[in-house]
This record gives sequence, C-alpha cells and structure tokens, in this order.
Amino acid sequence: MVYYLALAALLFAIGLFGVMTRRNAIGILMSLELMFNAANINFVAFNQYLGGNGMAGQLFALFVVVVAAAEATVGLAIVLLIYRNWRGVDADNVSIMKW
Amino acid sequence: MTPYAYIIALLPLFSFLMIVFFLRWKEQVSSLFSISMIVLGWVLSLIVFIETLGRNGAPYESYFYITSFAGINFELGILVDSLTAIMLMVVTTVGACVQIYSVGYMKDDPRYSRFFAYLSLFTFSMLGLVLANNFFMIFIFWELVGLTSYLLISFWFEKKSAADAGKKAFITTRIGDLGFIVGLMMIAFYAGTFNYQGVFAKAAGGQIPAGILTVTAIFVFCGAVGKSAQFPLHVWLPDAMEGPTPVSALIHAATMVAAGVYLVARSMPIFASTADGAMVVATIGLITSFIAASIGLVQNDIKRILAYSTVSQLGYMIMALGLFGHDTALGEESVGYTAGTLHLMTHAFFKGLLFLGAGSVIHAVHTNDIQDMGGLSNKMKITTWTFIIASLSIAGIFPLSGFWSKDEIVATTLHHPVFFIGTLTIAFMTAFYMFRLCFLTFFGKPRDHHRYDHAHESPNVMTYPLVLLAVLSIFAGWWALPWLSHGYSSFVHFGEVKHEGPNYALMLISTIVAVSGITLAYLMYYRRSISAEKAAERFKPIYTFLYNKWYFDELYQKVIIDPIMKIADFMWNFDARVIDGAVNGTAWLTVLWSDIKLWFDVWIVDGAVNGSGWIIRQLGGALRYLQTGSMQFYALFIVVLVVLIAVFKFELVRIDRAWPFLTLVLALGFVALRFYSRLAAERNDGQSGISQEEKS
Amino acid sequence: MEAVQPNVGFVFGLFAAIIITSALLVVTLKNIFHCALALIVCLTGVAGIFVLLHAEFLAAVQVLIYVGAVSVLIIFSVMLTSNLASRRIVQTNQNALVAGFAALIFGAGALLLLKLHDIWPKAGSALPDDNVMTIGKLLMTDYMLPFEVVSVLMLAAMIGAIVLARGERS
Amino acid sequence: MGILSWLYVVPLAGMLVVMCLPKDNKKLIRWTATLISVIPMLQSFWLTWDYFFNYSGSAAMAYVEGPFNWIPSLHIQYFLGVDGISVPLLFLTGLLSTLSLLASFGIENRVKEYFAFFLLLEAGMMGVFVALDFFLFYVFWEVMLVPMYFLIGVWGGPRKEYAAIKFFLYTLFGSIFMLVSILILYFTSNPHTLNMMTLIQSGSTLPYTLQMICFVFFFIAFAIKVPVWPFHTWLPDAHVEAPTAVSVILAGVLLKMGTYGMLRISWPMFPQPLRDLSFWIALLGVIAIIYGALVSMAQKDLKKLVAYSSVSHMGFCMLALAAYSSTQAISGCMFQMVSHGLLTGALFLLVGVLYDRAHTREIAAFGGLGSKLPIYSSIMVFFTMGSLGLPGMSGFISEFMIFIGSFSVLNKVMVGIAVLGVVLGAAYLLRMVQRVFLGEFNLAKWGGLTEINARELVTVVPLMLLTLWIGIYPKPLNDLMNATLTNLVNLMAR
Repeated sequence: MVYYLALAALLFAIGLFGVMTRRNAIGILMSLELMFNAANINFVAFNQYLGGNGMAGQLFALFVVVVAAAEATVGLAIVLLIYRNWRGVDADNVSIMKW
Repeated sequence: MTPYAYIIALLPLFSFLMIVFFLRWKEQVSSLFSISMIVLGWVLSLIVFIETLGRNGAPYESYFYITSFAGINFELGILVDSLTAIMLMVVTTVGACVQIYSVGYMKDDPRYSRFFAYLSLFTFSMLGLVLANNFFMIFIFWELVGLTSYLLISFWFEKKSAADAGKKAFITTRIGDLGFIVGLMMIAFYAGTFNYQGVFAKAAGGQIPAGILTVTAIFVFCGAVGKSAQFPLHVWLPDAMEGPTPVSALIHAATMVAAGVYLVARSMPIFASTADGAMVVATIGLITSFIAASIGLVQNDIKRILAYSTVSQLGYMIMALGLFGHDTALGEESVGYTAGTLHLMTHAFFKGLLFLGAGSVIHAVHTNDIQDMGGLSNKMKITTWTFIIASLSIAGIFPLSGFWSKDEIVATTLHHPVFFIGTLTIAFMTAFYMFRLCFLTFFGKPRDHHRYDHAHESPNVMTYPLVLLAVLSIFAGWWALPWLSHGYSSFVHFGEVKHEGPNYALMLISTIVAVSGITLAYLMYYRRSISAEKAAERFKPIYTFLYNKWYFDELYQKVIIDPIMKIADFMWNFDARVIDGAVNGTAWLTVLWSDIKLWFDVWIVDGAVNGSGWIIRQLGGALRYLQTGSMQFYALFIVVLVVLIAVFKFELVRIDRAWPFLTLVLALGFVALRFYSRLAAERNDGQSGISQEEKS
Repeated sequence: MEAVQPNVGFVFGLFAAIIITSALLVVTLKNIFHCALALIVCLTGVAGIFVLLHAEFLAAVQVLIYVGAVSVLIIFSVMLTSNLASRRIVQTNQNALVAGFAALIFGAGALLLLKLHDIWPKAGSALPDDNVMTIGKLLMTDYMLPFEVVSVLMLAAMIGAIVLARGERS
Repeated sequence: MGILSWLYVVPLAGMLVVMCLPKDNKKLIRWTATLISVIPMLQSFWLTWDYFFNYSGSAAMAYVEGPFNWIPSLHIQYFLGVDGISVPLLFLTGLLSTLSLLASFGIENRVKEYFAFFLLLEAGMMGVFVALDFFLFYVFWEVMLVPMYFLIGVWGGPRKEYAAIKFFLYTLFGSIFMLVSILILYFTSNPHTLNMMTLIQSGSTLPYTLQMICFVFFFIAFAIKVPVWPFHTWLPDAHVEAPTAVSVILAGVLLKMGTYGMLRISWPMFPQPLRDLSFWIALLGVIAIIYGALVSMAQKDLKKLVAYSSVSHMGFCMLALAAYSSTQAISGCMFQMVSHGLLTGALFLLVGVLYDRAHTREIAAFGGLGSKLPIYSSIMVFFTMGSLGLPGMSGFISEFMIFIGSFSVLNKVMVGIAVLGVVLGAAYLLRMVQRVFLGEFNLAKWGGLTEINARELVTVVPLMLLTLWIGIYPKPLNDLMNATLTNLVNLMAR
C-alpha cells in the first residue's frame, strides 16, 4: 500500500508545483486535476487496505470526481471570462488584489 | 303626568338636537319648532302643577336609574314638590315668552337658528336642574346651565366685550362651583349619599357634626353665590348684559340666577340645621342687595340698571331664605321660606317683563343709554305701560304681585333690626332707581331727536309676551294674599299651615317707603324740581364711587387676576428657566464630562490604541509587499509554511537545537522574500497599469 | 508489495511511471496543448491504478469523465483562449525556483514520512465482487443525501458556467 | 397564539408589509398602514366587548397566555394577560392608533418610514399593556422609545432634534431606574422570577428599605412617563415639536403608561412604602394640577397650552393614585386616564388641523375663527368644555370621582386646593377659546382658511361620541373595571 501512497504523494507534489508555477490559467487547472487525482488514489487505496468491507473510500472518490468536474466547468468558464476581459489567460496579470 | 315630568325637560333637548342636526338651515321652522316644544312643555308643566296642587305640594320622587358607582349611589331621578312645580311653571312661562319675543328681536341675525338651539339647550338645563332629585344631578345641570349661559352671553362673539363677558360669567360662576364641588365632596363623605331626602334626613337627624354641617352649608352656598351673582361674585352679571336682550331676560330674570336661590331653597333643611351657616347666607344676601341697589341708583345703561336691580332682588331672596334657616334652626317661626320662594316667582315675571320691555326699547332706539332716550311713551304705548306695571310691581306698590312678596320679606326681617332697616332702605332705593329709569326713558322730552324720530312700537310678536307677563306681574302674587289661609304658604310647606295674618302696619310702612322713592324720582327726573346733576355734584365722591360700581372690577383685576397672571408668567419662566434649566444644566454637565472623557480618550486611550496601530502600520508597510495579488504566490507561501509546520510537527528537526539556524533561515527568507517581491512589484507595476487600462 | 501479485507489481510500476512522467510533462511543457495531451495520458494511468485497486467502477468513471469530458473541455478552452497554443513561451512564472524547492521538500517529506511511520497494512481486504452494484445501492440508500447535494452542485456549476461564459449580451 | 399576542404581532407584521411597499406610492402606503391598524383596533374592540360580558365579574387575568418558559436559564417567561385596567387602555390604544394614522395623511416626506415606525410604536404600546412578565414589559417599554424618537426627531418641528433627544434621554433615564428595581426584584425572589403576578404577592415580604428603594425607583421611572412635576419638562417640548399624530399618541397612550405602570406594578407590589409616601405623592399631584394650569395660562402657543394642560390633568391622576385606598379615587384615576386620552388626543388633532391650514399655532395670531369655521370651532369648543370638566362629558365624571374619592382619604385641605385646578382649567381654556375663536375675525389674514374636511372629521367624531358616552353613561366602563379595581385596592391597602 505504501507504494500507492508514495505515488499519490509524488503526484500531489507535482500538481502542487504546477499550481504554483504555471502562468497559464488552464495550466493551473490541469495541475489542480492532478492533485485531485492524487487524492483519489489515496482514497481508493485506503478503501482497499483499511476500509474493511465498506465502500466509503470509493464513494468519496466518486464524489471527488464529480466535484472536480464541476470545478473544472466553472473554472474553465472563469478562464474564458478572464480571457475575454484581459485578452489573455496569464494568471500573473490577474492581480487586481495586489497591495 | 307627574311621573313623566322628565318629559318637560326632554322636550327642549329634543328641539335643540333637531335644530342642530336637521332644521338649522330653515330658520323659521327652527324657531317655530323650538317655540312649540316649550309651549308644549308649558302645558305639561301646568298639568304637573295642578297635580301637585292637588297633592298639597307633597313631594313625588322617582328614580329611573340608580347605579352604585364605586360605593356611592349615583341617581338619575326626579323630585316633584311644590318648589319644583312652581319653578317648572316659572321657567316654561318665561322661557316661552322669551322665545316668542326672540322671533321678533333676533329677526335678522345671521345665527338665528343657532340662537334658538342655544335657548332650547339652556331651557333643558334649567328644567333638568329644577327636576333633579339629588345633589349630583343638580350639579350636572348646574354646570350645563353655566355652559349654555356662556354660549348665550357671548352669542355675538365678534364683539370683544361680549366674548369677555361670556368668559367672565363662566369663570366667575365656576369659582362659586368650586365651593359647590367641595360641598358635594363633604356631602358625599359625611352623608354617603347625594339624594336630597337622604342628605336632609342625615342633616336633620344630627348625624353630621354641627361644625361640619355649617362648613358644608357654606360651601354649597358658594355655588349659589356664583350662580345668583351674590357678593362677592356678583361682578359677572352686569357684564353679561352684552348678550342679546332676550338672553338677559331669560338668564337674569327667570332661570340661571334663580338657580342659586333655588339651590338654597332646595337645600333649606341643611341651612335650617345650622344657624351660623344660615346667618352667613342672610348677611351675604343683605350686603349684595344693598351694594347692587346703590350701584343701580346712578347707572345710565338701561340693561345694567335692570341687572343691578336683579342682583339686588336676588339678594333679597337669599336674605329671606337665610333668615328663615337661621330662625328655624333656633326654633323660631319664620315666613322667610315663603317670602324667598314667592319673591323668586314674582320677580321672575316682572323682571322678565322689564328686560323684554327694555329690549323692546333698545330695539326701537338702538342704544342702551337712558340719557339718549326720553318721551318714548308717545310712540310705544304697550311697552311703556307694561314696563310701568313691572316697575310698580318691583317697587312694591299695592296690589301688584311684587307688593305681596316684598311684604313677606319685610315680615321676615321683623325680628332682626339691622335686616329690617336694610330691607326698607333697599326698597326705597329700588323704587327710586326703577322710576328714574321709567321717567328718563318714557317721559319728558326726547333728548336725542334722531333716535326718537326713528323709534316705533315693536311688532306684535314682541308685545304680546309683554302683555302676558304684565298680567302675571299683577296677579301672580295674589296667590299669597295674607287673607288666604290655604294659599301659597301652605303649598310650599306641604300643606302645613304656616300663616301669619295680615300685618297692616307693615304693609303701610312698606307702601310709604315705596311711594316716597317713586316721588323722589318723580321730583328729580320728571318735574326736575330737584336737580339730579346738582345732587351728583354735591355728593361727587359717593357718586363716582357708585358709578364705578364700588370699584369691584378694578379691585379684582388688581388683587386676583393680575397676580394670577403674574404667577402664571412666573411659573412659566420658572418652568422654562429653573426646572428645564436644571434638566438642560444636567445635560450640559454631562456633555462637559463627556468632553473631558473625550480628551482623555483622544490623548491617552486613543494614544495607546493609535500607538499600537502605528506600530502595526510600520510592520504592515514591510509586509504588504507580500500581497502580490497573485494567488499562485499565496499558494506557494501556504505550501512553504505547511512544509515548515510539518517539519516541526513531525519533529524532523529538534527545535531546541535547531532554533538559531531556523531563526536565521526565517530572517533570511523574510529579507529575501521582501527583496524578491519588491522586484516583482516593480516588474508588475508596468503590467498592471496596462491591465487596468485594458480592463476599462 | 507482498499483497500484490508479481505481475500486478509490474503493472503498478508501469502505470506509476506513466503517471509520474506525464504529470511532469503536464507541469513543465511549454506548449499548453501538449500539456493537455499529457494530462489525458496521466489520467488514463490513474484509471489503471484504480483497476489495480479493485475499483472498476471508479476506473470507468475516471475514463468517462476525466478522459472523456474534462479533457475535452480543457482542450476546447485551450483552443478558444490560446492564440498562444502554438507559440513557445516560458510557461512557468517567477515562483518556479522557490516553488520547485517547496514541492520537492513536500514530496520528499511525504515520502520520508511514509518511510518513517510504517504503519500501513500490507494486505488489502476483500471487497465485494460486485462492487459496482454495491456502490449503486449505497448511493441510493446511505449516501442519498450527499448524492442529491452533489447533483445540485453539478446543476449549479452548470448554470454558473453558462452564465459566466455567456457574457454580457449587448 | 391567543388574541393578546395578535394584538402586537399584527402591527409588527404590518410594519414589515409597509416596509416592502414601493417607496413612491404614498397613497398605497398610507392606506395599507391605516387598514392594517384597523385589525388591532377591531381586536381591541372585540376584546373590550368580550371582556365586559364574560370576564369583568372577576379580578382574575383574562385571555392568559402562558406562562411559557421562554428563556429558562434566566427564568424569563412569555406571559400575557389582561384585566380591567388594561382593557380600557388597549381599547384606547387601538382606537387612537388608527385615528392618528388617519390624521397622518398629511405627512409627505419619508412616508414609508413614518408609517412603519408608527406601526412599530403601536406594537410596543399594545405589548406594554398585555405583558405580565417583567422582561417582556421592559422590552416593550423600550421598543416604544425608538420609533418615538425617530417620529419626533425626523418629522417634527423646528427644534425636533432637541425635543427628540430630550424625550429619549429622559425616558431612558427613568428606564434605568426601572431596570435596577426589576433586577433587585429578580435577585431577591426565590426562586428567581420575573413574573409580575408572583412578585406582587411576594414584593411586600422584602425588607422595608429594599421595598422603599424599589418603590422610589419605579416611581421615578413611571413619573417621568406620566409626567409628574418636576419631571415634566420633556413633555411640552416633545408635544410641540412632534407631528400631530405623534402628539396624539403621546398624550393619549404614552402618558397613561406611567400611571398604568404604577397601578399595575409598583402600587400593589409595595403597599408599605406607598402608605408612607402617599402624602408626598398627593402633594406632587396637587402641585402638578395647579402648576400645570398656571403655566398653561401663560402659554402663547396653542399646542404648548394643551401640553401643559396634560400636566395638570395627569396631576389629577396622581392625586387619585395617592388616595390608593379609595375605590372611587382609583376608578376616577382610570376614568381620567381614558378621558384624558380622548379629550387631549382630540385637542391635539384639532390643533393639528388648524396648524395644517394656518401654519402657525400662536394664539395671538388668531381671533374670531368662530364665524369663519363654525363646525371646526364648535368641535373645538366641545372638547375644550370636556377638558375643563363640564358635566355630560368624560372629564367631569373622572374629576368628580377623584375629588370624592380623595377627599375621603387624603388631607382635606389639599384636595380643596386641588379643586382650584378646575377653575384655573376653565380660565386658561376659555382664554384660549376666546382669543382664537371669538372676537373679531381678521379676514385679510385668514380669509383663506378652509373648514375641517371629512377625513379630519372622521378622526375626531369617534372621540366626541366616546366622550359623551362616558360622560352620560359611565356605568359600563365602571362595571368593566370594578372587580379589578376592588381587588387592586385591597392589594394596595393591605
């Protein structure tokens, strides 16, 4: 099981790196998907090894997938909007909340 | 009919309501309706009167509504005995005459209907007052009479003097009512009931301490003093002449002022139980009578002379009643009750006649000043003769009704020398000023030709009532002829024969007095063999003193009204300055205290607060560059911190050993971050400017 | 690795390698379109992992939703937004250095933790064979409410996306 | 939920409804608010009717709701009920609220807020009269302050801010005293309770000093509301600055809360201090009577005159309250409360009518209006006569009963002096009538004045009828209260 967890951790770290570094908003979203997947792997693994006969982990993973889908939908819509307003999707430029 | 006597009172009320709500716009209908109601009332009164005669004046009492109101019985009922029956007759007779007369007198007044409405309301109040069977009810109607008199006196309210007079009448009588209220409170407290019979039984039964009874009697008498214009509250009545003349006739002859006398007569059992109280009453009566008669001697306003004569005659009645109470309390026989009530009745007729006659004169010449009249007898036959009949009657000339009633009064005072002399003096003065009035008005040469030429006899609608009242002025007193053993006297004493045979000496004396008064007036004002002007010149101080009515008005103005207004102003200033000042001062102190606290707050407390704020600001100045506005940077920051926390959490590094190193890393990291973000800031500034532009 | 069959171990290694590699590509490639393609590969790999973990239904869902729907969505938006799709510019920002370091420590720390606290069981439990049916039943019984909520969330997201993306009608 | 809850819930709901209406549709707002206030009015009518026929025979609380535990940790209960002293006042509140709303149609700015505040005020007033738990009572008591403050402060006359703040601070000052005594009562009761009925029974078992403190504190709180001399100076300012309808409510209902509070709370709760202080209370009453009348006489402003006459009239109430052991006096006090509500309310309405037309209230500016405005003048004179205690109208009954009652138990000389107030009342009112309505009419200046209109008539005619009814046939009102008052007198004189 520890391998699965390690895999998830690596995947999560990569996603994290992506989130922090990508300039493109879509890139950020994609990195987020990676992190979701890492979490899902963990859920499913926990379900397999620790969940007894229950299916709670898998169900949670299922919900995560759905939520992720929703998040992607809205996120992408926002990206489109940003694109329309700023003529670009560079997240660095969207910093109107700066000091 | 007697059990339904209340209908007599309700008829005028009905007429009042009808006029106010329905008939107001139809003037003739209003007056006709009002008159028919009071005539109907007169017919009913007559029936009641005859029935009461049949009962020998025995009281009939019925309550149609009793409620025990918080411990005291409040009744609404009627009491019909001889006094009530007589008063009913008087009020309806004079009321009917006045109303008929008003049709002519008020013909062109813009508020014609309203006048009749007020008259009806007034009649209602007066009849209610007469019919009441307890002190509470009489007080209610008492006040209503006050109100309606106010309305009637200030009927021509555009005239300031009329409005003033109305107010004066109301307030002055109210001062008397004040005493009445206190009297009522004492009655309620000591007798526990308001019902006449109940109170009288208690009073006669000695269940009320004598001192209390005296005080109660005096307080109740206060009400009468106000309403009947007795000294010292007599000042309102002459002023009240500002009202239309029919009003004067109604109010000042037959009804309102009679109410006071009626009250005293009605509560006679109380006065008859307290000699002192009754003596106060009699004394007040005498003083009033004397003062008023003396003022009447020199006045020039025809209505004012009559007004003072009224006050004087009322004083007579009060005096007679008071003496009766006094004598009865001491266990002596007296005819005072007979005299007072009889004079009340006869006076109502001849004084009503006098006022209406005066109204007729005023109607003709449009002035009140007798100096501007003269010789009117040629033009106004009926008015003149009826007026003279009334004057003879009031002067007490045999065999007119005034003679008999005045004779009884004189008889009452026989055992009281002061009163006896006073009475005769007043009788003399009365005869004098009445005939001064007659001679100046109707005889001699016209002094104002313009007015004289204009004068004419009044229309029939005004003269017929005069004739009717003249007849009554002659004959009404015959009921009390001393030769009748079952006449007036036994009637008012409920059949008990209280009768003294004719006292011829007394009759002679009073006739001589009256005739001498008339003769003097004849000499001074008709023959002019004695010059009135010279007399006035000779007794100048007395003349002025009398002419100015003993300076009562001025005295009251100075002693009572001005101080009260001053006190009122003072109180108002006190209220605004002192009390409110205290309040505002408290507020001011509070504000001052707040200011001090504000200063403290600003410099000390806020100083501390602002100081810490300042420190935070400085820190913030450094840290704000962390706010790059880029979420990714925030995410990075979070992750770094999470990692650091995790490092400590899982004790990957021993804090106790590594803290210098960690501090160094943190400090360096902070500096680096700042430097780095400064760079980022500079780089972004250009871009964000563009993005702002693009956004807009 | 004992609980996993030898061939399973190999399969797992394969999938893990695919996932890690493609994930790295996702975050490093300069062309965003290529990134998207790499993401698809990565997600498919995850689906494989799910199969290994006896989550067949989830694997199917993964393929359908992620690989099928989300990826398509992403590609679409890349096409819609990126005139830069073909251009090659630096796709990482100035945080890269620090972020890389932090992510490295994070990953390394996680691995270290896994290593240090070896509390994880080696053998999996026996899941029901018909776990698709079980999931279905659970969804309609015990997890009724979350299911409903998530449906509403989807709906809301959908509407929100439409509203946002529609823009202002002028 | 029983009828008592509805009494205040309906105006509250009405307030919300009014707040939801469009701001610009003034007509809609006015009519909605007025019609909503008709509901509690009818409820209060029905309540009076039903109470009279079914409950007036006993002194027990009727239509009781609760006590339900509301906030159990503080022993706060939801407890409503009415008896013979609250029912007439509820009636008055219901009636006057509707009439004042009707009289407020002239308000033109911020109509929505005005009517919303007014309904809130009505809810507060209703609440005070039905609450039997101190907490509830206090809450309603304070709830009234807020709308009142704004009604005076926003829609008032030239010195409105001053008047509003003065009113607010004054009353708040009193409320604090009340709060302190409530807390004393709460913490000394065992078990802790805020139930008035229980506390009335147990209040007299406290140590004497504590009773005295509570009594005086309550007295201050209520005396400010009445207002008793020398706490009265907020009243003229508030009255003069407030818009007409608010003056009506102020005089008609708010002042009664002070006397109601005394009668409901402090009097029966602390009979011993009451006995010891009754002379001083009577003295304050007499001072208020004479002083109020004299100060009225010096007034130049019509509204201020009426305001100070309130001080004088409420002085009669205090005199009656001092004569706590006489049923007549206490009934007289209740009669005076109702009657003063009707008469002074009407007088304020009428002054408002004149002010709307002439834009001045200075007595000296008028004269001879009787010939130009006969109907208006007749009505005004009618109420003036009622106010100076003419028989046949309610004022007479109340004053007479107060005199008779207090004469039997209080210092007789003092009561005699109080009777002077009747004459002074006649003096200042007739002076006013004379200078405004009688005398010569200034055609050039006031030729444009118009007669009272139908809406305004509707607002005063009910008051006229009630005044006459109580004056001519007071038995029903007396029967309504009699059992309660007898019981109260027994409690107070224990």
